[in-house]
Amino acid sequence: MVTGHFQSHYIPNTEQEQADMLATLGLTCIDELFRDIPAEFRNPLLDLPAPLSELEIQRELAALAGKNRALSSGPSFLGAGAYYHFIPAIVKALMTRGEFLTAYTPYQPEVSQGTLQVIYEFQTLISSLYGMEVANAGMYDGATSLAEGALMACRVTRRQRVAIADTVSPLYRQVIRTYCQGQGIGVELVRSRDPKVDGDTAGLVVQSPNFFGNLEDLAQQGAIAHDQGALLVVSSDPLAGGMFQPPGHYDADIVTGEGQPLGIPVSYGGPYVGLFTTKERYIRQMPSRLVGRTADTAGRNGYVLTLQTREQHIRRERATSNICTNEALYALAATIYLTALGRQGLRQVAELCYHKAHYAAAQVEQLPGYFLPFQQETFFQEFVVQCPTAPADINQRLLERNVLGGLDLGRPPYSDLLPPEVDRGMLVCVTEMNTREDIDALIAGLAEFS
Amino acid sequence: MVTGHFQSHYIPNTEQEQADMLATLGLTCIDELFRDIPAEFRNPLLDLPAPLSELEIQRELAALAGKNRALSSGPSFLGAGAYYHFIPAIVKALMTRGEFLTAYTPYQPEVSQGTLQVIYEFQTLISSLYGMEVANAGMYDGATSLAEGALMACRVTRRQRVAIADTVSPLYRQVIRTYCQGQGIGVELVRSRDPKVDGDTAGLVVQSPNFFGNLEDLAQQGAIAHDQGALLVVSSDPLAGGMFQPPGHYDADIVTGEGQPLGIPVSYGGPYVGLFTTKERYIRQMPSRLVGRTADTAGRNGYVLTLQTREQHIRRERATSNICTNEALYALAATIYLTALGRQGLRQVAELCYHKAHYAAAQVEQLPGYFLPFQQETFFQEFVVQCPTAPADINQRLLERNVLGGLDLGRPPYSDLLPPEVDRGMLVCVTEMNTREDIDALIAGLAEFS
Amino acid sequence: MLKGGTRDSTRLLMERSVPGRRGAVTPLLDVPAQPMPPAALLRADLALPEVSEPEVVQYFTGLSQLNFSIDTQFYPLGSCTMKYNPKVNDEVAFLPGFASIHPLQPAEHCQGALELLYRLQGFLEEITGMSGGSLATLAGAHGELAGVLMMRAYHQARGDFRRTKMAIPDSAHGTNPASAAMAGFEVVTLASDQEGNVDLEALHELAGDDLVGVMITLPSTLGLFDRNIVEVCRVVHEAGGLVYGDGANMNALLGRTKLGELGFDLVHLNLHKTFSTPHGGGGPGAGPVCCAAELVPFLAAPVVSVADALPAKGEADPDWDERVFYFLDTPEQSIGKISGFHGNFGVLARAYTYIRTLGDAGIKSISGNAVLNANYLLQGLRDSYHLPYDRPCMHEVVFSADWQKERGVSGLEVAKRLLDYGFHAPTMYFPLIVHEALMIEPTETENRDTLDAFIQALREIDREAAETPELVRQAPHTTPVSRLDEARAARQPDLRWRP
Amino acid sequence: MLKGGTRDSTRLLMERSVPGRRGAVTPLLDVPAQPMPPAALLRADLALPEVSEPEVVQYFTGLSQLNFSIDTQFYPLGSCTMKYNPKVNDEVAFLPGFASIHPLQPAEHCQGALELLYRLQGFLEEITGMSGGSLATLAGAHGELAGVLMMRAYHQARGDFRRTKMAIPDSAHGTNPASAAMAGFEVVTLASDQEGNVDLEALHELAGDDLVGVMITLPSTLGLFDRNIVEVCRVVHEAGGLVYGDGANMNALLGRTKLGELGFDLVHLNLHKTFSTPHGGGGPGAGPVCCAAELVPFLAAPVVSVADALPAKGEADPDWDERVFYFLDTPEQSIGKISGFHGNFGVLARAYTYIRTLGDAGIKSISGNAVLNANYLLQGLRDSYHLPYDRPCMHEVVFSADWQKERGVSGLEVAKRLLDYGFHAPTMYFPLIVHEALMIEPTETENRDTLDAFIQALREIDREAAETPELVRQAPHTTPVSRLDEARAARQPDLRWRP
Ligand SMILES: Cc1ncc(COP(=O)(O)O)c(C=O)c1O
Ligand SMILES: Cc1ncc(COP(=O)(O)O)c(C=O)c1O
Repeated sequence: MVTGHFQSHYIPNTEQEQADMLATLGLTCIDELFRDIPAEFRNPLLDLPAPLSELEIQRELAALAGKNRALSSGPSFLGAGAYYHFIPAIVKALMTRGEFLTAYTPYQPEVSQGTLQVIYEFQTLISSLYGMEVANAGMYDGATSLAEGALMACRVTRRQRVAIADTVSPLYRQVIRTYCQGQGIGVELVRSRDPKVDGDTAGLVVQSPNFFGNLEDLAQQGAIAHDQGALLVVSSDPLAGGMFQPPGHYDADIVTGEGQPLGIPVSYGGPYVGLFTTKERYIRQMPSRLVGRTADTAGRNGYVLTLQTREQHIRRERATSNICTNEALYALAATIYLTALGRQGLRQVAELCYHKAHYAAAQVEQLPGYFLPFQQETFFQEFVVQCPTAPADINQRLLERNVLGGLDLGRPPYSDLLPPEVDRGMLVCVTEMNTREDIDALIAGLAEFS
Repeated sequence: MVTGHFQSHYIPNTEQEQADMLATLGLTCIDELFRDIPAEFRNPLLDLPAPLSELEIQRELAALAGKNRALSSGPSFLGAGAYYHFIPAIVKALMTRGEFLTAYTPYQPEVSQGTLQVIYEFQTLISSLYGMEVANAGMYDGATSLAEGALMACRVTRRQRVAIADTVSPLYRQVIRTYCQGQGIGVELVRSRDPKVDGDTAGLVVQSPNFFGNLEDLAQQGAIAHDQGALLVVSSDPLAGGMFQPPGHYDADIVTGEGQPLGIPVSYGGPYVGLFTTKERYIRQMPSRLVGRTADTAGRNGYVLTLQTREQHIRRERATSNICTNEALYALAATIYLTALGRQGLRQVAELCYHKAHYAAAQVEQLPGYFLPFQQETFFQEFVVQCPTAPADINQRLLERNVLGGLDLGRPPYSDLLPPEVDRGMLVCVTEMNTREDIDALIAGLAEFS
Repeated sequence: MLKGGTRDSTRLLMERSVPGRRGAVTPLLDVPAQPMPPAALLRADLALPEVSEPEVVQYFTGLSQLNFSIDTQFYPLGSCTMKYNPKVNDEVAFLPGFASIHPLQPAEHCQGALELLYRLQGFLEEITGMSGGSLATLAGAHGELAGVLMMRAYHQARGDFRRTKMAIPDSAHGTNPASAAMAGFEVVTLASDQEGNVDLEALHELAGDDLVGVMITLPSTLGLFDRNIVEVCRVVHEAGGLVYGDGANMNALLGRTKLGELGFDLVHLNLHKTFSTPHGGGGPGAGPVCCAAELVPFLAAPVVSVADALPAKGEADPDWDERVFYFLDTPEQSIGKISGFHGNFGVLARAYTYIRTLGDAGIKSISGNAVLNANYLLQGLRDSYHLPYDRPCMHEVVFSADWQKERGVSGLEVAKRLLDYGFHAPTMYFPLIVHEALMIEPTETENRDTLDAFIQALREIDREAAETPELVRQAPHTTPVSRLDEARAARQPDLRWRP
Repeated sequence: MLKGGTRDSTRLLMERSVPGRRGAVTPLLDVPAQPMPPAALLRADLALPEVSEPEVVQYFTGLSQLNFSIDTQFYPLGSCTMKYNPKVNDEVAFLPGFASIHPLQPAEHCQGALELLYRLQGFLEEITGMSGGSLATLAGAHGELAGVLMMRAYHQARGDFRRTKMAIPDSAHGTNPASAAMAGFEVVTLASDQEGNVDLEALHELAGDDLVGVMITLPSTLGLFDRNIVEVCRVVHEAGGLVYGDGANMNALLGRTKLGELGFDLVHLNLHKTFSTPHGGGGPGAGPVCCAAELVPFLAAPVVSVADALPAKGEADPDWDERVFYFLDTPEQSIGKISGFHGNFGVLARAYTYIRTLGDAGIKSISGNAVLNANYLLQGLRDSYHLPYDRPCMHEVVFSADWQKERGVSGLEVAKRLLDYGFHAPTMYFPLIVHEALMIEPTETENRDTLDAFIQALREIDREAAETPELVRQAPHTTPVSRLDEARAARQPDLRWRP
């Protein structure tokens, strides 16, 4: 039980000041401020640990952090939706400036031009990267972004069924199901090649590069969808856009993605930022915030939140989404990252990933007992390899060599999506963070099982 | 050899821009800008490694850092002039703001009020902590601060000899010798108790708490110095001022110190900040910058560099010192630290050090074979223990328990200062960073040699 | 100030771009170059900017300075709990052992992270008086979506498919009805009574067998503790419905009462409000959901579970038991995965650090001082601004600018004028049931000097509204830009730079 | 802007202090309390402020915003090389393996740090064309002191005690004569010739057997490469003297020439200028000294040495040879220790990182672009401002405001007016041999847009000096404070807050 005055270093009011301020209210103790709470429910027992000093806090948290195996502690080949890429030091140095970090959503544009202009830049860069007409200010993450894309396809087409290609991340698919369950939207799994789409399908949902690392034939998928009046809804690793034709090139209607590869730490799964782009004609069906450029009373350029009638605080139950707080700080991180890397750098990073991954794949392919089931397809930085023994066992051995292997596809929900002959698949991801020595260490580890 | 254009990410000019700018000068290549350099000395071979990407840089530096044993990796009892204390996260968060970090010396006060006001605060807090009338904007470090104190005593008294107590850090004494050698100032080693001071002595230089952790009798030392017209020049751990009477209380004339304990990482010896305070009447003999409060044309408070006629850029060879760049950023760090800890917190930290060190000393004392030669003196957070065997061997064994022992005093220059019966001394430092478990681990390690 | 050269922030990135500049250097390829894919698959050009690193730093630093923020201004934005965000929490989130772990690494590699999440779940359950929780939801509204889907799943699991109506007070935040709609429910509005409480009569009318439940914000967005709350819960339960708590305003109640004990069935918390994680200009957040025992099986996946010896809830002994094993689990009847991985870990780690720092005593002192500061503002401003619900408030106070409006100055204009005084504006025109609403939330981390200065500024503006109304109507005058043409922005959307 | 509440930075800490507030929490004592010392030894009170952590953050954040800095403004302060300071260098310096090692830990614990220092010594020797170096000196002036003491020790070691005069050009920085004086030397001034070179005739007159040597800044503080430099070195050497190089201006010469080859015997470098470590509002710096073989035995202690297999100088293979052992060493005839430990390690680590990043190609591109940018400014401004030495310049250009002065506007006023344009002022009234000097150093990290805007501003000010001279004379008008009463500050020193 807590008794007496506790002076937190986060709270300025002292005991004396509290007393003085209470006196202006005609009160004598803090507890009186809570008299509206029925007495029997007031001041319950609170079973929380005692306060800690910052020294103790830092030690406890360092100890907790120390119990985790950081990717930086050895070569890693784990991807599958979160990617270990290099992040220039300026990203953190700039995004942690108090003026960015401790501002709220830019509701008062006159004193939020910093955040607003950053979002406008973000919209510019993301739409450019995806080859799309318009991007919003960001969603929660790649998975929810795609789910909202599916919902938006239903709104645009006024249909109630979405078809999801079987090469979409099963984690993303689960999230789509969750998002669709309340509104009774049907979610169908279809083959990625020649997907079954009909006149009731609101959107064909695909991922490219897909979950297995391969590029989809977006032109074909788009044609099939559009033939039936459905939208083509894509999820795409934005970094692939550093070298490959962007989804916009194939007339995709909604392109979403996980922004994490753009300068955001893997951080055990979040915070990331969802990317969301579409065609101009669908703007008013877009979820989440949009920033627009306009002028102030003196004619100077300035930025504001706009088209807010789409949003929950205006439209309430008829809003395009319930999203309010999004991931603005990580939209900033992605913007800084894309600016620093720039036109040349992003292509270089993408190509480093490409060449290293293909080098690794070529090496694996030569190992007896291993084969690459999707060899005829074009992949970016991830590929599936069928292993001679259970991937879990291989990964265990790799760890003994301090190598973190690829994702074990031998279990549900992954195994369900692979052809029967790929029953011991491993999804290997290679990025610019992997040196040749890293790859050689992986190969040596795999070779033990040849 | 370097040929062709190299586009660094730190340099905006592109090859095209260079050509355009050169054209405005009537030139065609960069090399022509250097035609004043005699041809035979121009463009020498430059044997430096090739450029690295930031990813490679971070890896190389992380590898180098990883080869060092950080104090955070286990209990440490090493002090002797650099101390491992807790530093609140806000110190780094604030001092690394670009506006502080990338400003120069505040030569243009109208656009440097941030730095100037911080220094004014620093002067206030440091003089307050030492109980002195005035502090400057800081010196390089504790050692050079004390050396400049000795030189200043010579200027004030127009005498050419300084007496240094044998309990002053031998490292500091070496620096004083270096500083005095050019001007032919005599440097004499004297006993700290009843020091020999005469009419030629400019200053009696003492340290309290001294190198061995004990408090000096500053009242006595001051009286002896003043009797002979000499100044009392003190070096003092500012953190001791959290609980002990400050040197100013004993009428010291110049009080200096190492600012590192005030929120600055040990960082292998630097950067730190030297503290320098004195009496008002000696201001014009002070080295280094001073900030004063004044008013602007509208009558608003403002801060400027002042009394600059003491300094090298005005007075040149007649300046009070050659110091120009000092350690402003770490004066800022110390100011933030002292503000955060504040009146209560600094006392608490000092008392934690005191109690923990005394607890440790009491435990050591009970170990057969060990004794505390200075037991009758008052110490703050460091104490000397005479060991049953060579401290180097003990430290080796402690390390096997992942404990970093105290400083081995069994070697010159330290051994020369100790009485003959203390030939296997170890200087043990205990701070608020040492938990009871740490201390128990130390004692257990020492007990092995009992 | 006249702005110098390229430090001037007005030019956009693509306008600063110069072909050939670069802002980062990538390593050279250290493996043999591999065959490239067919050219048709490769993109021709990439319209990204080309700027050097110094220019990147200068541009974004310059932009940052155009913002108001907690670190630089008092930010009494109602409903947003703009309290001080401790720097140590950020430092913790960036530790390599947290920032560099992959969400799909085996649980053996992430025991420290999982332990943190497990303990945080426990802390939040303790604070809300609930039995279980999931941290997978990424913001308040996301928590709401999970919550309403859980309510749906709960009813359906009992074979009850008739319930389609969600009752939501007229004072509720927009996300509440929007979330209910996303779960397929029909939203019915629940009126508030004269005192700002839920109108019990209206509730009785709605409390039928088609009622999914109610979504209640406590204290309400009027900053008031609903005096009928226990009765509200009783009525809803009696009708077979569930009571959802929007916990965005929990800063008022920390340690003062537990929603679970009052009768709430489930609640989401906004860690980016109550638990002090930074807003970052609009996110990230974290909106964990805590719930009563009967709803636990429906929680969003994953939750963190523990095998073997269980530490007591809320236990904080850093000498954790090594025999304990933490793992990610899917509740039996889970509504499913709702985000890509396991929640906004970096935000959750900050909130954990915050709760550990404050501890039992500190947690209670948050609510005490937050409510004290709000009432102090109420008292200081009640003579100058109309107080529509004349009751002591909780953590925020909602005034109306009705009196100023009569003199021709709107609430919006009052708010804009505050910017000239160096204060962020309150939340305006929300809740919707108050005319010209000015919703002011000072938080516990502001000192009395600041509150006094703010009171003085608002009184001054009141005087200006009478004496120099034009000055107020055209405010702000001292900000980087003046009032912006929002109508034009919406009419002619310019949403990205174009060559 | 009207400033809001306690975010207003004008009130000082002690004026914000409220008894009982605290800004940090310390751990509880976990050992039995020990007997306290006699009360007479304990201090009664401690006049430190009492403020909460949010207030600390707000206060210092607010203060920071009152500064101009490289990150926010063009800062062409001559002689100071205000170039972009890479953020990655700061990150490196804060790595726990660097920031948390104790200077007295055994060398076995610090092999990574020592290796870094050893390599850095090698890089600097290579850049200056010298044979040895010490990193122990903490700023430029500190390096100078070490250097002149080495010169003294060198002569004395050869039994030569007659040399007492140090010749220093009239254009030299104030630290040069001040350092010479600290070493006990008599300073004699060396005139410059019409072209800004050392006046050879004057040098011949001074070159006797009482000459310790000369201290030469190359390029000179006029921003000019001394065309006589080789001859200067020859004359001094012939007289038995040594040539000291003030390397503060090395940004002009990186990779373009080596001082050792030109004839310099020793040189200090300002890592906080040429090698881009941040100035921090006036420090920390690092002023390593490099020297020719015959001076190596006199270097300040410690230097870093290596035992066993020596890596080639400047070698950068990250696969260091584990058999190599690095240690701190004292040169045979060292002038002694000159700082508390081994130099400003955190600064040295940043400089190392910088050199590794830029590499051979980048190092040369620094000087090329720095000199190009300075000449571009020279060209752009020569019609508006008097150029006293009409020669192409090196990394900086020194103008005179003589022409403006004739119209009643001083160099200082021109400089102050620049602040209104959002540019930091050039260095003023230095070097002393130029009337109304405006010393402009753009550095290589500024882009052409900024240079053009700066040229335009200075031209505009020239026009203002003619048309609206009062506007210039009373500048600045847009800064947080206007011109300050420096006379009063010196006459009535107010150097600390008093109750
Ligand atoms: C009362 C209330 N409910 C819900 C929300 C939604 O939270 P979030 O923005 O995190 O989605 C908010 C935040 O604005 C709020 O104030
Ligand atoms: C030419 C010159 N020499 C020497 C110095 C002194 O360097 P520091 O300030 O690092 O002591 C400076 C710096 O201002 C300088 O410009």
